[in-house]
Amino acid sequence: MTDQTMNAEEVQASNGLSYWQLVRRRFVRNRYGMVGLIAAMIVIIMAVFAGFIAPYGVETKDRTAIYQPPQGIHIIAPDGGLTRPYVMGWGEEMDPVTYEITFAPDPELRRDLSLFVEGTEWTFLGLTFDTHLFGTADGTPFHLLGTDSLGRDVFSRMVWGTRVTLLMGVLVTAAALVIGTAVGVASGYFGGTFDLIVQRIVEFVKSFPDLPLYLALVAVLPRRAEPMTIFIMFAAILVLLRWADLSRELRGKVISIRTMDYVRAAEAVGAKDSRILTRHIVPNTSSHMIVWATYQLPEVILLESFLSFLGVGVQAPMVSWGTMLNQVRDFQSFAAAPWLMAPVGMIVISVLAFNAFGDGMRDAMDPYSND
Amino acid sequence: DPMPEEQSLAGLEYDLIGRDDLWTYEALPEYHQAPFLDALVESGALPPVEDRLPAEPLVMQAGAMSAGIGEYGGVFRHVIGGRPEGWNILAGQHQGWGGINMATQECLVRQGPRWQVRPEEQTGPLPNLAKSWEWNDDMTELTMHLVEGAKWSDGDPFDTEDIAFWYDDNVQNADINSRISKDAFGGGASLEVIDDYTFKFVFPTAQSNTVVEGLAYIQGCPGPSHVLKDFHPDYNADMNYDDYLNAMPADAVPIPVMGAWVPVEHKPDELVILRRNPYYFKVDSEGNQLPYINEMHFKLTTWDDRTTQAVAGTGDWSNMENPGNFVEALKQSQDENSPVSAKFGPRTLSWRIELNFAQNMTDDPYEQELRGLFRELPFRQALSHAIDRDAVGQALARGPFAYPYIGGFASGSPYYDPAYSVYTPFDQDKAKELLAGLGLEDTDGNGVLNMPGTGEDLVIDMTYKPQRTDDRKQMDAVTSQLAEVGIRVLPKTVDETSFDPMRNAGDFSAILQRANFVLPTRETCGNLPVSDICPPFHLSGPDGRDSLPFEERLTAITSEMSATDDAGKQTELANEMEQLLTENLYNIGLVQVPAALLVNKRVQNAHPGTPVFMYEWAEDAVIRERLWVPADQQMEEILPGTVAVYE
Amino acid sequence: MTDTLLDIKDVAVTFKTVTGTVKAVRGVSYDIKRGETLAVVGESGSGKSVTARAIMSMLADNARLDPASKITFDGQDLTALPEVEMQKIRGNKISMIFQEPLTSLNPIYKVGDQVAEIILTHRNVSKKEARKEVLQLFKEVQLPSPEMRLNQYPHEMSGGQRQRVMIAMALANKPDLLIADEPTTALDVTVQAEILSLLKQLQDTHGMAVILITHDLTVVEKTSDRVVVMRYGEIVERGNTAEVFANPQHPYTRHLLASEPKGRPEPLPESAGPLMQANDMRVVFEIKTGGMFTRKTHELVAVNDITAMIRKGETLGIVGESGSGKTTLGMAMIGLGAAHARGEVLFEGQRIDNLTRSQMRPLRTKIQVVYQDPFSSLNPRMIVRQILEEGLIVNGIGSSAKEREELVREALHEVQMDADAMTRFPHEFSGGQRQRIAIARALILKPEFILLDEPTSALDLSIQAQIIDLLRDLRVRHDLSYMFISHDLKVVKALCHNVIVMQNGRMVEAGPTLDVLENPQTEYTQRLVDAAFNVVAA
Amino acid sequence: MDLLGFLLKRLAATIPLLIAISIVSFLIIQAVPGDYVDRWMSATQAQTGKSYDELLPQATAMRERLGLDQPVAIQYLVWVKDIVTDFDFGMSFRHNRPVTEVIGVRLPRTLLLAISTVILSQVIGVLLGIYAATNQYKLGDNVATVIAFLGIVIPKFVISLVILYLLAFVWHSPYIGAVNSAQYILQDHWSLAKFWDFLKHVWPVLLVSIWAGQAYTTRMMRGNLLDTLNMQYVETARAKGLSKRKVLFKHAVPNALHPVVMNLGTRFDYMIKGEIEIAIVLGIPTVGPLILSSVADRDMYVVAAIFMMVAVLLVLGNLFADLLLALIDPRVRRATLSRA
Ligand SMILES: Nc1ncnc2c1ncn2[C@@H]1O[C@H](COP(=O)(O)OP(=O)(O)OP(=O)(O)O)[C@@H](O)[C@H]1O
Ligand SMILES: Nc1ncnc2c1ncn2[C@@H]1O[C@H](COP(=O)(O)OP(=O)(O)OP(=O)(O)O)[C@@H](O)[C@H]1O
Ligand SMILES: OC[C@H]1O[C@@H](O)[C@H](O)[C@@H](O)[C@H]1O
Ligand SMILES: [Mg+2]
Ligand SMILES: [Mg+2]
Repeated sequence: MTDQTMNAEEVQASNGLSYWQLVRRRFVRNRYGMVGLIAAMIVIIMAVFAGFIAPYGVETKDRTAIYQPPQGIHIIAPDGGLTRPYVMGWGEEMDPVTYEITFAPDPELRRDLSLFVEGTEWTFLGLTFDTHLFGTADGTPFHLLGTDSLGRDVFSRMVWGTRVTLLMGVLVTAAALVIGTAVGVASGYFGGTFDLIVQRIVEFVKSFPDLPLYLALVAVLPRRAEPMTIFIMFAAILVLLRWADLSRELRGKVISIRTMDYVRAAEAVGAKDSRILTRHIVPNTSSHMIVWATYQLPEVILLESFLSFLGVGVQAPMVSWGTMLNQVRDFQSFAAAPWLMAPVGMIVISVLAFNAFGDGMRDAMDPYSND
Repeated sequence: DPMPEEQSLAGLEYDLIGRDDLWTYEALPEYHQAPFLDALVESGALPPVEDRLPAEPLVMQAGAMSAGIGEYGGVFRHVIGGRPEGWNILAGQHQGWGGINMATQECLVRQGPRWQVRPEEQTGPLPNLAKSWEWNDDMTELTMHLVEGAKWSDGDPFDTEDIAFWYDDNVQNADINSRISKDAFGGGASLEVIDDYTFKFVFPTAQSNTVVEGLAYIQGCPGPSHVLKDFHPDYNADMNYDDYLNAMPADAVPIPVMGAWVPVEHKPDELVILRRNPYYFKVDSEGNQLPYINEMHFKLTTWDDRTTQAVAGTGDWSNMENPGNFVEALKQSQDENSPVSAKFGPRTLSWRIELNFAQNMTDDPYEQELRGLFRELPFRQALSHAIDRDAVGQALARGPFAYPYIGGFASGSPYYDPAYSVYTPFDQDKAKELLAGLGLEDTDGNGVLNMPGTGEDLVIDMTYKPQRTDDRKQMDAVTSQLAEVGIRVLPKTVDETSFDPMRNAGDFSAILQRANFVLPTRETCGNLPVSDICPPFHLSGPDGRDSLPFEERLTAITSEMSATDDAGKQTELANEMEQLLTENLYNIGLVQVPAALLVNKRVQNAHPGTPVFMYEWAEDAVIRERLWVPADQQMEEILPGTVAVYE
Repeated sequence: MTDTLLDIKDVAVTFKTVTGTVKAVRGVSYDIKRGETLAVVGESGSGKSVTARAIMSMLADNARLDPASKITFDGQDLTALPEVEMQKIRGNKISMIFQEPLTSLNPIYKVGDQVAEIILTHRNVSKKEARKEVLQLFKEVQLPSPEMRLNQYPHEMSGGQRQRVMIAMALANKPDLLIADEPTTALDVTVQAEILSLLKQLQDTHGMAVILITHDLTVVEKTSDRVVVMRYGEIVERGNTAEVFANPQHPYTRHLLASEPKGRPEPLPESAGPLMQANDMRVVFEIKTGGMFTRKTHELVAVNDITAMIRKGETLGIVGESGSGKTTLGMAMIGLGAAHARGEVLFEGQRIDNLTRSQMRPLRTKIQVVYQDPFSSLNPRMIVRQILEEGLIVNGIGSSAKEREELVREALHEVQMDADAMTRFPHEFSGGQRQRIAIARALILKPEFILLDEPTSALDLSIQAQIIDLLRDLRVRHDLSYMFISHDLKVVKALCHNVIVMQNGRMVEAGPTLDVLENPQTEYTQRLVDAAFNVVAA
Repeated sequence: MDLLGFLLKRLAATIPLLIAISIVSFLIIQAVPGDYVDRWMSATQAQTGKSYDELLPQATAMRERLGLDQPVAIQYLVWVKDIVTDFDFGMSFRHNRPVTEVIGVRLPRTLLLAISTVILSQVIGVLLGIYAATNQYKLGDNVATVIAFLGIVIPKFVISLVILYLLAFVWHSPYIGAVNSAQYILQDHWSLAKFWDFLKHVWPVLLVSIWAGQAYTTRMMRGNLLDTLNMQYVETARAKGLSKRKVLFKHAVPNALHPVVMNLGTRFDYMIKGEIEIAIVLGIPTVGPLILSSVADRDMYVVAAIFMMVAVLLVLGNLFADLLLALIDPRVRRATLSRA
């Protein structure tokens, strides 16, 4: 055998690595996956520290700035030199015939940005803070991504919306993943009557079209339920409908894996079912699980946004990317204030990020990749 | 507080004429018909035109037409967001609005075209099916004369049998939810038929010509008794009122109409096609039977689409009333090649929140307590103070379009006087104070006030039509603004088709909708407490109505107004009404906007300056039966050469 | 018939991989004449298959054929030939039998059609005729009931049968050159002999040239005219087969030839008591066939009333043709097989056949197994360290991770592997190394008994020899007992004290190894022995 | 014979499934408070001011007539009986018409759209996947991957809005907000011209739903085909001297289709789901928007009927996928045959 030659230090260094250390090492080397991870982390941080990152609250209204276009951050001074970041206010002009309002940046309204400024209060884990990551030095309002029909800061709402949207996506995906895996693996591994019953249930669940069922169930929900209750119901219904596919796919895989010699070999050294399941069966279905989850997450995010778009999803005052897009569901608003579509950007970024992360993870865990 | 300053966008050029310059009733030496009808007459399918017309048809004067006598033929394309509910207009069914209604129905009198009449001649409504009327001396008896010899589109004669059926068997029948409710017309008029073409209303108290306005669209329009009697429980023991309501289902066409066009095809959700009514009782001053246009389409899509398609030129008409579209449409219509041009009229379109006051119509303890709150003036004031109307207006469309509306008359109404409008400005602190005064407190710390009785969160189910973009935008704004004072609004969508029945049944907590209050005589029941089942937001319930303190006065003012022709007296009453409505916040007004009429440039006789909404919607005001298109610009008809055929 | 058919010169192939380039073949030259058989032998991974693919112009995407390489076939330069022209040669003039017989057939088409396809692609014959030819071919490659086979799908055939289909396919167009890459690995020795004589016959009648790649030196010796020996991508020795075998020049060749299993196990002490005893083992499988309504269930008796005994320190060999029930018997004895086993098994005098899985668990450290296919018995997602550690963890051996790591190191050392193997995945090893990992996994628990199922099947002789030495050594050092399943009688002879011969689930013969092999009592055993020790290629 | 038997058996197996689904559907109808008569009562009460007691006899009669006075189980049985014997799904409260009529007008065009969406998105997905796999890591692969990705990532209603904006304000298209131009709406028979006109109206629906629908298939196909291309039997096929095309399409592709076809069964509810957002945005009258408005109006018999129909579609879809799978893969054929 012509073994790959490794230099001594490398051998030394890799000798004591555990499996996960190895995976991490491989993952770090995967540029695409790393970018995904970082982007996903940013999105998650945004969700967790929404209050700190968002300059304003969800419902903070700026009455003087309704449908105001985005104010970009500039770092080049008008005379050309590099300066501290600033934003420029908008000067408005109205066409006397069409009443169209046109915006032009107004140098008079230049506002410098600072880090860690005081602003609207926010709470985190029961504590109240009023420091925000950034804001104008003099406290005058500014809107990075413009404002909506009520003068609410789109950027801030988007940051806040990350919470609900991500929570929904992650919650539903994770719960469905856990249930689907547990049921699928158990029914594939143990077989028998359990499998028979589970498979009938799966078939039953799979025969329900999720969107109509969801809509129908919403109709029977108590009208005055708390937004949080509705959110949880919403998530629960989605989970209910989503685990089935996964469990069926996994079951098939498990049936073939459980007859593999390495499973019997584990038995031969005295491993219990629980160990065989967690160490041998589940890891060997992991790449499928990752693919499933990375596809599921965007699906749930999009479904949430669509249902909220229809007005039957997340309810005010909770804000999600979907509820934000709900404001733009007629194309007039969309034409007049395209910046209201900003959450689409976030959906795209986060979906891509989680996908890249998932792919990277799968590659890192795949023994056959990059050898 | 006084109303804020208003900036008008109206660009109307009125060229006003006399009342009788519009139309007269007279026999002409000869009559002409749309050429394609000749063949039908020849084949015997139709009687000759002079036999189809009344002895003295309604004659539209060429002098009142901006483009004069027209050419026959062609298609007129409407686009609407509504869907016909059914054709039994006597039982209150709507046809999806947007002008199908007025194309198929004629009413005793007419209001729409009045905008063209000089102010000094504004002496009540214009004649229509009733060609004239007179009062007895003490103004308690109104005798009306029908056009003689007019016929339904199936050839059946139109006469007092139809009037009696309409009034006695529908309006006066409490089991039927007709457009005028029992006892609402003139405080409970009774009908006496004198002969085939003459009948008399007898009123309990003295009335005036104003009351006759209530016989215009959409209230005083008879239906085909020769068809409907067979379904009416009073005439056919096998029928119940459900059967009656559904006697003329939406997709069962054609139906007999008095209007200029007959619906001949209805593909649900897609299209309604109307063909000319060969029995239509109107002609132009050269004896040409109206309408000029052979075919009318109603494409069933969305209200926004109506404007879009009109701007794009694929629809011929839009009441441009959705502010979200204004700027884009104005921009597009600037183009020289644009198929339409747009000019705004006065602000007559107004949105409001209707709160259900009928506390005794619900068994649900929560709902009862909520309605109890609605009945409290401070609560309504709190709501009104909590709403930022400027912001709502800007949310609709940025620019100078919207103006705060506080309830009462729209600012474009001839009755509006800002001096009598009591304004509750945006003041959330005040609102909170008022709410606290009612014992509303956030006891569970979830940001929503709890009600003193049931202790539940103060959540208002607010029904609206999701298809109407403007309604939705205002709903968003209101939801968000009321949340700031601790009131949670739960938007509830109801499809347009079922909206009216739902509203009429009082089956809601609160409604957010557009309701244009311009004339007290139009859709009176929808606005004022004139009978047990009016307005829908305060039905009487089995044990009678538990009136709000000012409601009785409102009822009185309404009847006093219809009882007087005296302009000064009317103004005085209107002012009082305005004051009562606004200081008591009978409805919570939101904003009001102007509208512009878009009619394809190819269409002639769409009188310049026709307002989208004044005495009636523009579909009525523009007098569509006189619209015409030069032959070389006419579009191809889908059903050329045909008229409705009845089995 | 002495003209040169194929002449390759300085063939060099490099692979680009993530970690760098692999020089798989570094300047290989050989030639072959019509009617001749050239054997290519050598170490696993030495470039035998890659060279063959280069001839077919079917290198992998990441491979690069050095431009200096010359491949001349029948006067034509194949390296310069466009793909379309090459397609006319493949399967027609040059055929190849790939190394992996189990996966070389398309699972969704009937085998008959797959063979017919190659005929129809290159020759203008009707479908019917093609079918007739296929039937003839199936008969020639000794497929039982050939008519029925035509309509079977690959998954309905045994490995040996599939390999025969592949051979039939390669021969379908009577190619001028046949490249056979380990063509008989899945065949039992008796069938192997028949196939080899079929090839010989074709060479004689048709002048077909054969490049035979194999690790079975007996086959090489008996069937080839010339031989080349490869190592590390190069040819280290070439010559007439007889000469090379008689007088090997290169040290590697010598080493290879010297690796034939030799020796005998040390005799057992008389005192050795019974360790494992199986009485009347019987395993029955239910086989379902047919469609919905014609469904039949019949029983396959895989192990039919076998009684066997292994004493402490004894190595018991199990031999018999493929499918005779060897593996099934072994698995049934250690309680890892199918649930339908019947019979009584005693281990150290304790009955174990009726134990539940959890009752069995404490015994697991004492009874170990090395599976027939080492690759599939290693979890592909675990690194070697995890694989070896597992037994330690579940049995609570070694108190800390550090201690366990030490044990793993030791076990690897024992099977002569470097410690750096710990962080690698199974697929990153050669077959022989994997075999050793599997053995290490068994050894690390310090068992008393190991079931070894064909532990040397896929190895070249030099590695095979190492493993045999290791096993012998361990037996001596730890007084281990083995149950050794193999079809390689040479190895059995070198390793086993006693042997059981199986056929169709029955024990046809049993006794001390030498007695059975040198003096077979049944005709069946006789045939096995003949085929194993004297490959016939008449 | 075998296949037919399999089919019958599978169909029989779906019956308990359908029963379960119908029970759930019916429970949903029941879960909404108030029945038809309650609605009638409250409406009449409001309109006429009559008291509850006055209306009671009429209501009772009505309940009796409609069978609403029976226990829920009986009502369910009647409902199912009506469906099975008369294909009668009950009355739509809102439309005051039989549910079948309400759905009936929309169903054919919905199915037409839906089936073409499913078929086209799968075909395109498969082709794109093949293209991507055979051009691995080249520009073509990247382009195909990006297209596939955008399809998953951008909300369909957003793409629809953009298209609507372009159609209305930039291209001034007359083909919006309907499925046919006026002149074709009345034609009951389909002609080529009508179909062409139909396409001019619905292409955005097809475009968007296909775009979104192909994504998963493309990714799946690419991955599978890459695996399959490494299979030994593909090498064998090449070694036989087959042309590249034949190797790809006869030997590799059919083997890579397996998971795609498996997935096809589940894709069938995409038929309804896929078009619903787009149809709502573009105002196209298909079943999708009807679900929404019926739910909003709690027109539960309509909802339940749609439910049943979609469920049947899904069940059929799964069956179809199984059959297709059995058709292309003999291993599956044997497994399914003996499983059923
Ligand atoms: N696609 C590939 N990419 C990288 N390296 C490869 C590839 N294919 C083969 N190799 C390497 O080329 C070398 C020669 O492989 P080849 O298959 O020719 O060995 P072999 O002599 O046939 O061995 P065996 O007896 O095990 O079949 C090996 O080291 C192998 O790892
Ligand atoms: N799980 C099973 N189900 C059905 N039949 C089986 C099963 N396992 C083995 N068999 C059958 O039992 C018989 C004995 O198989 P076994 O694996 O024991 O053979 P073997 O002697 O080990 O052969 P080889 O030398 O090829 O490994 C074979 O005919 C095989 O097809
Ligand atoms: O009845 C006619 C009216 O119908 C309404 O629904 C519409 O909004 C108005 O613009 C007008 O068309
Ligand atoms: Mg090889
Ligand atoms: Mg075996």
